[in-house]
Amino acid sequence: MDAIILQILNGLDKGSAYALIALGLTLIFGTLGVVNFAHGALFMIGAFCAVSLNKLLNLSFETVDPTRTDFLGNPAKIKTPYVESWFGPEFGAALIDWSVPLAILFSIPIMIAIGFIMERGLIKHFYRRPHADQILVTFGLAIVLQELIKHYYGANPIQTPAPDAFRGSFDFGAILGFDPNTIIYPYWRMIYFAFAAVVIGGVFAFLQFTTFGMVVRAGMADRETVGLLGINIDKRFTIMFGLAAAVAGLAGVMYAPINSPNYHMGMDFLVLSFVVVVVGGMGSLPGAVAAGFLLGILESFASMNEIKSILPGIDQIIIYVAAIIILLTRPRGLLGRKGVMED
Amino acid sequence: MNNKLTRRGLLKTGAVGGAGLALPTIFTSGASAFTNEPMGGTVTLGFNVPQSGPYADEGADELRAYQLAVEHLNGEGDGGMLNTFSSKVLEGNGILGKKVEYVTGDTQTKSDAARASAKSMIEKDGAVMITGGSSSGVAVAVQGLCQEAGVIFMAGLTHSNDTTGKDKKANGFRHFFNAYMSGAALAPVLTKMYGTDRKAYHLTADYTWGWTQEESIVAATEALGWETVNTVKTPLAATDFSSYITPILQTDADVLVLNHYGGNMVNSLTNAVQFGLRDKIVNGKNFEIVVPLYSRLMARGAGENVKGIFGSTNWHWSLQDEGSKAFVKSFGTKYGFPPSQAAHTCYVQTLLYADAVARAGSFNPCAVGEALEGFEFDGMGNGKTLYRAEDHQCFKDVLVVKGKDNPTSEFDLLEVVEVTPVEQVTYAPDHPMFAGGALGSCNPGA
Amino acid sequence: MLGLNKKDATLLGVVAVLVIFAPFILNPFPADSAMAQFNAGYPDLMQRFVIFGIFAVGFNLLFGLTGYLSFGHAAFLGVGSYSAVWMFKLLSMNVIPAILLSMVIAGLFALLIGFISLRRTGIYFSILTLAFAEMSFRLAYSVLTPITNGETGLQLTLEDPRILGQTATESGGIPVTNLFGLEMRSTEVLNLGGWSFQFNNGYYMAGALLLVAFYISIRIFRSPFGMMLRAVKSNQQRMNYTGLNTKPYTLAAFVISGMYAGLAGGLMASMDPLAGAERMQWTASGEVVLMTILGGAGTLIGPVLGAGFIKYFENIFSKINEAVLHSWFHALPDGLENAIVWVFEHFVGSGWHLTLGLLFMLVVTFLPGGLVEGGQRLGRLFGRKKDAEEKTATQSTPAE
Amino acid sequence: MGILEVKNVGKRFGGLQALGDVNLSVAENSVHAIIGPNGAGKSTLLNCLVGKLIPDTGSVMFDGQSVLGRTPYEINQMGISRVFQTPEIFADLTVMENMMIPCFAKRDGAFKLNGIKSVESEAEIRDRAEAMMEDMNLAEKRHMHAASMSRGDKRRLEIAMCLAQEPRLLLLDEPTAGMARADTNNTIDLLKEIKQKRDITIVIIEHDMHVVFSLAERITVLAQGTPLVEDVPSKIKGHPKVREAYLGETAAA
Repeated sequence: MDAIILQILNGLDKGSAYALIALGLTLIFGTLGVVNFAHGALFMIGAFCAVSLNKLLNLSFETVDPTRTDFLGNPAKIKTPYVESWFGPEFGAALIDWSVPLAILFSIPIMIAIGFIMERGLIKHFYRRPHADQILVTFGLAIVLQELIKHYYGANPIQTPAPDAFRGSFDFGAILGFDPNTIIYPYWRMIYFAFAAVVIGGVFAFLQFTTFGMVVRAGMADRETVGLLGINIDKRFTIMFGLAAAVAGLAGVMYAPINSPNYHMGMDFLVLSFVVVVVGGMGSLPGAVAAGFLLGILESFASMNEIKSILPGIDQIIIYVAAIIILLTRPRGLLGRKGVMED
Repeated sequence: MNNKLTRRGLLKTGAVGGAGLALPTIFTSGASAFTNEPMGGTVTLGFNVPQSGPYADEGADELRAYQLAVEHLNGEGDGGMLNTFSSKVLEGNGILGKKVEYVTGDTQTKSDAARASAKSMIEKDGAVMITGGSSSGVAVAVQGLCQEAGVIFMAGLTHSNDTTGKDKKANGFRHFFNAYMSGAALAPVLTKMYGTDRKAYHLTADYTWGWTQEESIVAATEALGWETVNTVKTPLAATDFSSYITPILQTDADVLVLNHYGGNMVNSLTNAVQFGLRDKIVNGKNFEIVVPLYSRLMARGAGENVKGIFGSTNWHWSLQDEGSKAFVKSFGTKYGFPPSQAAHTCYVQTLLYADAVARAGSFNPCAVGEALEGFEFDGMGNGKTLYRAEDHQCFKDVLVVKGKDNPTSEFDLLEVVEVTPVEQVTYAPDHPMFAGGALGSCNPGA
Repeated sequence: MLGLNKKDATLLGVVAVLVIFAPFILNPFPADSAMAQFNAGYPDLMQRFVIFGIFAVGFNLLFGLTGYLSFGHAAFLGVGSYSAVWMFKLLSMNVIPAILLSMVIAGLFALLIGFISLRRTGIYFSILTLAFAEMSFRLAYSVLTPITNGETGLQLTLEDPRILGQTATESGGIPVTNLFGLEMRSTEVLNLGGWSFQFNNGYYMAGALLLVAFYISIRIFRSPFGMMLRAVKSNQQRMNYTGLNTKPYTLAAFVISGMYAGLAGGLMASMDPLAGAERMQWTASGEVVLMTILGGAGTLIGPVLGAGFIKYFENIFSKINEAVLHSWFHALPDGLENAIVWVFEHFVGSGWHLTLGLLFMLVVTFLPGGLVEGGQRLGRLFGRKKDAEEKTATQSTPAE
Repeated sequence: MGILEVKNVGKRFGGLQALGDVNLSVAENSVHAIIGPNGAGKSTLLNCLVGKLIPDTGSVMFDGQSVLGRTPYEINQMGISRVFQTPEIFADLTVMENMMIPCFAKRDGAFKLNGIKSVESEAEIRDRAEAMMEDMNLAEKRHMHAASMSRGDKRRLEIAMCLAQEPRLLLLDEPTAGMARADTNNTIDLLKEIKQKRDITIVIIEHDMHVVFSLAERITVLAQGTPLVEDVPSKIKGHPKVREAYLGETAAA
């Protein structure tokens, strides 16, 4: 039982990342009709916002310590972060420690700006072009973005720890009334799940309860009619692109402490998030979220030893098996609408 | 029709033969004794390293080492390990008086791309030796190619038993240590530190290298009394290992062995620490994590999490023998940071190749192979080393290392716990883990 | 000629000339000159050009004509490679049975995947094919290692049984792939002045097959079957209400295109007897999609151009390193030399991906029809006044 | 016994009874119109005839054979062609190609792997397509892309494509919807001409009473999924039930 609960938690956690990325991807699909292969790169850039803030806060000046030597036998240089000298060692260190949560604030404007620039500068020229052209141009963009990151940060993963207070794990089982030490779960993963829930809820609320959201939802359903009503839907769609970029970016920022970011993490998630979106059904936001969590949980269960011993290698392919079964039984995914990207 | 892979050397023959006349030379064939025989005043080496993909940084470090080696061979710079190398035939005037030039390529850590890149070096650039790489799949694939093409392959970072086991080739040579050696060196230290009644749980990358390492570590630790609770394969593409780690909590295992490398290792180790495995107490003992193959470059990605974790490595810059010091000095002076184990292996392989050519007096792969087989040397950082004739594997001391608790710099992540003497990691050429292949005969190409 | 109209016959003729004289055309620079770095006329790369050309031409038969975007075509190439290597291991080093088996197996595999995937259209179809291909890749890399040799890739060993032929040569090596004794890897070199031209058997065999494949592709484009496929792309509803069953049409296109991929895979193994699982990864499937779109989807020659373009960058630009750059610009003053080298460094060597990504964006932004459109524009720029004439001609044959 | 016999056909969508209990008999070589207010079930009925929908109850017989359970292309091969409300043509293809496809379908059936012979060498098919284009005044436009034609020409092309298959029954789904009066009249003339030249049965669904009364020999009035009346046009005009159903809508006609 506790094993199953743990895997459900793992699945929800993985699913959070899938759902957040798929949500943004669906917003772009649904509103703009664009196949955005650069969406994984936005997730990656989000994670690197966290890395960058961490680096920025760690910018240091060097003092020579004659009593110690470096690996070549020269006097060692001791690095002290500027923030520590400006704000005092304690507050400075705390600032560095909290760099990932701080990066949330830092990343939102950056991601929205990147989204705007992408949409206005490039994507908008491709609205009326075939999906194939959209794939080519956004794939090219994804390569360029990840190469730029590789150039500045290298190819290796870069550790970006969570604040010290959240680094450990806690006894989640005890809360649920299990024996102590049976269900231990890391704080940060719990936070990630909660964060994802808040962001997803926020996006839905925004679309549900604001006029802006109403227009966008109407536009997703029938772009032409909304255009006929004299509403400048294009401008709103630009904002939606910024929003989608911000959602992907936030998913990335918060993911950084879970797995050290590297430049190709976007590509790793790209294919998967496409599968999630399509399984959820094209153009359906709830579908994307549901499929994200569903596939996350399935993936977790497939990696249990009991299941792997019956079906070796199932954990390698479970997502794809699930996708095939779902798409064959439900022609338009879980909650897809008719006629969206079917030709 | 009998001339196999072509070469720029041939062109030069043609040019010399034609003596600059505009007369078209006829189709040349069989003009040289072996593939890409260097004819002019230069010799070309091919450095085939990952420049894109997850191991790009490791590849970049390998490339730095190669450039340094070329400098030293051509008599530039401070000479590095040439000064400490036990063989003294290299004079800093290139190889056999020919200036060393090099070409580079991108393996992308894919067998196909690596072979394409190596082929272009052989066919287009006239490389007489190919070296480099950062994974066993690539090493085995390129080694096979070099065997067919008739050039020497000096493997870069490859740790799988198969490279000099079932996939060994007469034209291929490996300086790097292997999974068996990791197990043989690590197991005694682990039992010394953690006791002999431990229960180990393995997470293993689900491909050839992972399997050979798992097999090696399981065999070595079980021989010393450990019990293996379970071995679980994880997909190569996995990024989040949480669902593989939580089941460990349900077992009575008290050691976790991570047979992962690169990004997999960084993520699985980070995840394992996140889940509080290291704070656990099982069977009255502290739960421990072991990473049998360490890469310092990658370990940086795991940050704090490597502290106190045991593993093995081929070489580390903090070694204090003369060879290592000389290498670290010239590398560090040129690039500003210490070299990685991959850089070390690649540098040493280049020097060893050059030395073998010089001793053989020829670039002919068969002559070079003969000079390398059974060659004993010292002063290259791992103590006395033997290039065993039977399988073209180097036998040398192996380092057992531990993540440092108080690193003094960003490079100072590992500390050497023990230098395992070569005798302890030596195995018979027909050891079952290495059985199933044959070197075949050397292929000079032409 | 050959049942082609004049325009198509000319196109085929041009391709034939390009294939035959590629060793000259791709080697414009003397081997010792600084520009020799840009030469592509060596056997391995020429083989890759034609093999990926075949792959892309086949992919285009599906995507260009029917509009069904398969994101799993690399699986067929991979399966073809594995079949061919197994044939070399078990039967004979002759490439004919290997290539035939590759095509048959890839065709059967395509029939199975196509039958299931074609139940859906649009992106749902794409994701189904992607799912099948990724499953193939992942299983080949791990669980199916006994058949595929996993990470290392399936290769020949000194212990292969090989019913028709020897296990090892007299000198103790592995026998070489051949066409009735003609070794695929053997190369003749023609030295002319400073130039060195290489004529490789394997390349010419693959080149001949490219011409056959290209010819068949033209015939299909111009046939009633090809017209039906374009009709599928245009309006499936009307197809159905015109008494036509779209499913066998698309399935036939899918299988034919899978067999092209199998042929490409078999040829790859024939040139270099190794089959790696990465050949089936989604990135490999994506590559052929990019090749086709980049060159010009739905055009005859576009996919071949796209394949050449991408392979050229992968193999030539990735090999330009700092030392090469310095040798190019060493005539300049030091400071300027370093500055220029510093700039170029980002786009070559390990930065070749960046260049490729930028070019993707530029091409698709400014040449909506892909490289073919670039060619047409150039042609119009230099062409004489036959413009008006040609416009109507292209209009009547949109699948050009 | 008519060529098309619809018996007791019913169809529900969830809670909505789209078709109640439809009986319809269309005589061979007649022009039969189905009219009715919006939501009367005209399109649903049509979709049941061509295999797009399968009725819940009842039977649909064409020339003595049941069409139920057959796919649209099978039904088409039996000899039923359909013209859509908005012209469904192969927009990316030329007019000539648009015309050749039904000719191939007629000759080769639902599927033929004919991948080697070139389209150009299919003289027989070309001739038939040419003849049909001549007949329908489309010959001038043979090299045009279908997408770039006027709406009227698209309609003409679609009808020509249907006729190229030599169907025995032609179904027209509001062929003049959204057309200007002049175009509507042209279409009426076109259909009259077609009827004159050929032995063909036409079933037309139409809103525009002018069209209906110009063409139809018999009219079925559908309301709320069930047929109200079926009769010759002159009788329909003054029928009280029809007036009631249309609430005066027919007064204009």
